[in-house]
Amino acid sequence: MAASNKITLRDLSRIAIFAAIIAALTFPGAIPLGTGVPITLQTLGVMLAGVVLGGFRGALAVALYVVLGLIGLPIFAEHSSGFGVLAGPSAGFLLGFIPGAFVTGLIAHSGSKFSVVRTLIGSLVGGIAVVYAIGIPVMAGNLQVDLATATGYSTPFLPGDLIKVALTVVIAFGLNRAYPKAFKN
Amino acid sequence: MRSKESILHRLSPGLKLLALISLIAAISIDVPFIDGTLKPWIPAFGLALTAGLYALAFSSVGKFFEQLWNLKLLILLVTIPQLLFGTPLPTVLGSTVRLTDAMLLATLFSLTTKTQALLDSIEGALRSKPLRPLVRLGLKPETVSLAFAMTMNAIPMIMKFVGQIKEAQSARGLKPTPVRMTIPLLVASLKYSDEFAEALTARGVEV
Amino acid sequence: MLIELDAVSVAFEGKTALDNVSIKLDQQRIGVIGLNGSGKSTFARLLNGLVQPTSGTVTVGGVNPANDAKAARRQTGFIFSNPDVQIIMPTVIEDVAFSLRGSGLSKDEVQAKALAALQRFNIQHLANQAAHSLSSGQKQLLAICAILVTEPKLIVADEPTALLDLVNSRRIAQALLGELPQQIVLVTHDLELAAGCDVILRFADAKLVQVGEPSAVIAAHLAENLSAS
Amino acid sequence: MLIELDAVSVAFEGKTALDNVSIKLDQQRIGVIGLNGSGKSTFARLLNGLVQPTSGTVTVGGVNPANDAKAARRQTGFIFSNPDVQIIMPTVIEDVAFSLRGSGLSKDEVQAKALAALQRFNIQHLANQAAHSLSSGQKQLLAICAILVTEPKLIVADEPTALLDLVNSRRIAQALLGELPQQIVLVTHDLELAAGCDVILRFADAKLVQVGEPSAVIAAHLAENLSAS
Ligand SMILES: Nc1ncnc2c1ncn2[C@@H]1O[C@H](COP(=O)(O)OP(=O)(O)OP(=O)(O)O)[C@@H](O)[C@H]1O
Ligand SMILES: Nc1ncnc2c1ncn2[C@@H]1O[C@H](COP(=O)(O)OP(=O)(O)OP(=O)(O)O)[C@@H](O)[C@H]1O
Ligand SMILES: O=C(O)CCCC[C@@H]1SC[C@@H]2NC(=O)N[C@@H]21
Ligand SMILES: [Mg+2]
Ligand SMILES: [Mg+2]
Repeated sequence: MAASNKITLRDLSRIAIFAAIIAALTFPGAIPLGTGVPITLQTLGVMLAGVVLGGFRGALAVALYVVLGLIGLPIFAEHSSGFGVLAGPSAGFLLGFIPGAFVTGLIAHSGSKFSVVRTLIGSLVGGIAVVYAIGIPVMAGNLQVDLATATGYSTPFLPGDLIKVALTVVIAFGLNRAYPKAFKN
Repeated sequence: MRSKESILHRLSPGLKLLALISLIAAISIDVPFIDGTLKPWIPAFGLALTAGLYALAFSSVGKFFEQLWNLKLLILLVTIPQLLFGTPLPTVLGSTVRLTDAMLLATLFSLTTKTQALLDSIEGALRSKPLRPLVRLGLKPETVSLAFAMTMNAIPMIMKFVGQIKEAQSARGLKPTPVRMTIPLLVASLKYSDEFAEALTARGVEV
Repeated sequence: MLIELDAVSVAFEGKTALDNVSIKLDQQRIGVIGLNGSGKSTFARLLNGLVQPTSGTVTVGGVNPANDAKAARRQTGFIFSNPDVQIIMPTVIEDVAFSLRGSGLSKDEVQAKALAALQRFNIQHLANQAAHSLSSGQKQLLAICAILVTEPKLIVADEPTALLDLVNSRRIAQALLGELPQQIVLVTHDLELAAGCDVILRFADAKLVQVGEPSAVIAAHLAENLSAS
Repeated sequence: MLIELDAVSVAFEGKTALDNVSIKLDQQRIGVIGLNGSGKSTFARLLNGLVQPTSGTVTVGGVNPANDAKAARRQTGFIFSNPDVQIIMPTVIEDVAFSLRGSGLSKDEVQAKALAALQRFNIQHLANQAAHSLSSGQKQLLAICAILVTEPKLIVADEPTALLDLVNSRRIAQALLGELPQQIVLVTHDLELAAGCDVILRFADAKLVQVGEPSAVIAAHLAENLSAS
């Protein structure tokens, strides 16, 4: 499934659709934790973008989402938007979504056909490890707290994000059975 | 409400963004410590300047305090732990004011810039000389603005699919849950997206 | 079953979608016609509680869908025009079997019943195919099968043939109007299809403007809407 | 323009969608009918290079769409059945104007031309509305406007009325068959609509089985497909 990096109109359209799906995942709302970074469904969309579109296209979809939010569409957590979030505590998570989708897709698409194991590992590494690895230090920086404190602020996300990994695997497995064409680029 | 737009509203988004970045950079430098003594009035001056800019944009400082109030939780979150750990008060004040100021400036940019104007200036920037290498790498300005337009179109379509799926599932006596909804949503969205790409191709669009 | 609407109005965000409709129906094949936005779908959705009246009461076989949506959905199957959104499970047979969850039947019984439903429309050979790879006509047949296994008393179909071609439309029409023993409410723009019903309701501008014998209602519909052009 | 297919076959993943079709057409109104999967859309898509022949050659007004897709798309406008997928820009006027990007016209000229196209179908009052808020019929009219501003010589419409109600279908049919000076290829399941063409092509099982005068072709189509049921 090693796809080329040449973007066709069909790719572009799918990239846009996934950017929109991630945006739509913020509409049901978020669970605020009082740290300025709520529990949201965004990472589900980030992982699905990588798993369905592959690393390169998945990352482009997420980048498109982030840019649209930055320039003013109210599609970030709790209907927020604008460049202000870059100075806030969630900035690193948002930026981390991009490499997060990339790594998810890279791992999930590394074989020649759909694999539950690769989807699982991809989502864990890309959707959680990579996103946290960027999200937590930036949070520490923007809130001017140390890394341990920021990590403490972020541990409540883990159960939810693990559930989202499980959802990604179940959804991808079902999608592959119901509509295998979805994974063909 | 005054309908006349302020100079900040009319300033080109590119210039405004540049000014914003330099201002945030300026207040982020640890000026208070340059000569070894604390000067917390420097970030305080930054905050006053920001209030002035809000006044310039909205012809009153009301909006400034409204946005400041929105940041109350963040401000508490930044100050309280530091105070608990015994950081000296002027340092805490300095850093809190700096973060608050950065957020307020970035928000001011968003408040005074129309999304469409920003889209146009992104496309314009990509056409400009300094960014030409990006274009050569394949990031065509038309493609970027097309991607923006496509995404904005896709959001209502997705919500329409969500509505249809919810309805179809409740009609089958089913409580729509995220997993159950996501598979048909992905199928419907991907089909829509592929048809959309074909229609664009027929209209002579190329990437 | 008796379908009864008593002074029913529906408004969405202040906009009237159905305006003071009262009617009693017990015919087996009930057609619903009208222009885009005239209120047809709103009427159909009232019958299983997908839409609730803003005022007035709906009763279907003694059940008020606004009060007991569960009972209403058990006795009423619904078919939509978009075949893609109705599929829940990955394969054809699983999707039909899914309707029987919580029925208390054993796995084998469920399987047998699901297969029997597919056989009824001659699509048993598709049982193990990926549901979303079927053609639109096949998906609509699947949707009908998935509803039939639950043995509803009423089937409401909202433009079930809108996305199908001639032969597939006929197939679905024949299934709905010809073969099924259930009472059917059929919303359609296809006047030929509507002509096969026992009675037709015609909506215009959120009002029920005519109820009657198909040929008369269709003639009035054509006269009213084509005279201008 | 002369549309010419010379021994054209198309296969998708080994499955034949069009089998050795040869034909010359220069009529103004060309209808295309046939069952689901018979090859109608494949034929239509060949004309502007959306599909490429696996063997054989297509020529439209001297252009081979397989070799020069750009020229083919400039001379051919395409209308799809799903109104939702054809809208690119947020507002009506922007969507029409989008067709003129790269035309070298000034902003004012583009605006004027786009507005003129809307006026032609009497929908200029919608110019600044959100395109997605239009009704299906209005969206199809918008799609036609967006194509007309580029002044194509040929318009190919693949079931443009499939999702519309009676009044909207008539409006689109009238626009395509009655008002436009362009040559039209119209794929449709609506035999009444097809009857308004100068010539009809009938496809069955990937083959072009009949070309001729509308009433004869439609009669043969009905005889063949409805006898079984
Ligand atoms: N969920 C909703 N929210 C807001 N408005 C709605 C909703 N559903 C229907 N409407 C409005 O109510 C009116 C009647 O709609 P309805 O869907 O019943 O029409 P219809 O006769 O089924 O039309 P169509 O032929 O287009 O399916 C329309 O004006 C429609 O815009
Ligand atoms: N992109 C594609 N990939 C694979 N198969 C295709 C593709 N497009 C068409 N086909 C197949 O080619 C055959 C002819 O399809 P085509 O779309 O031309 O039929 P049609 O006459 O337009 O049918 P309909 O009335 O359903 O629109 C069908 O069997 C279809 O499944
Ligand atoms: O402002 C935003 O839109 C970004 C919110 C980021 C939320 C992060 S993503 C990883 C972690 N898991 C969650 O559920 N929330 C945080
Ligand atoms: Mg309807
Ligand atoms: Mg077709």
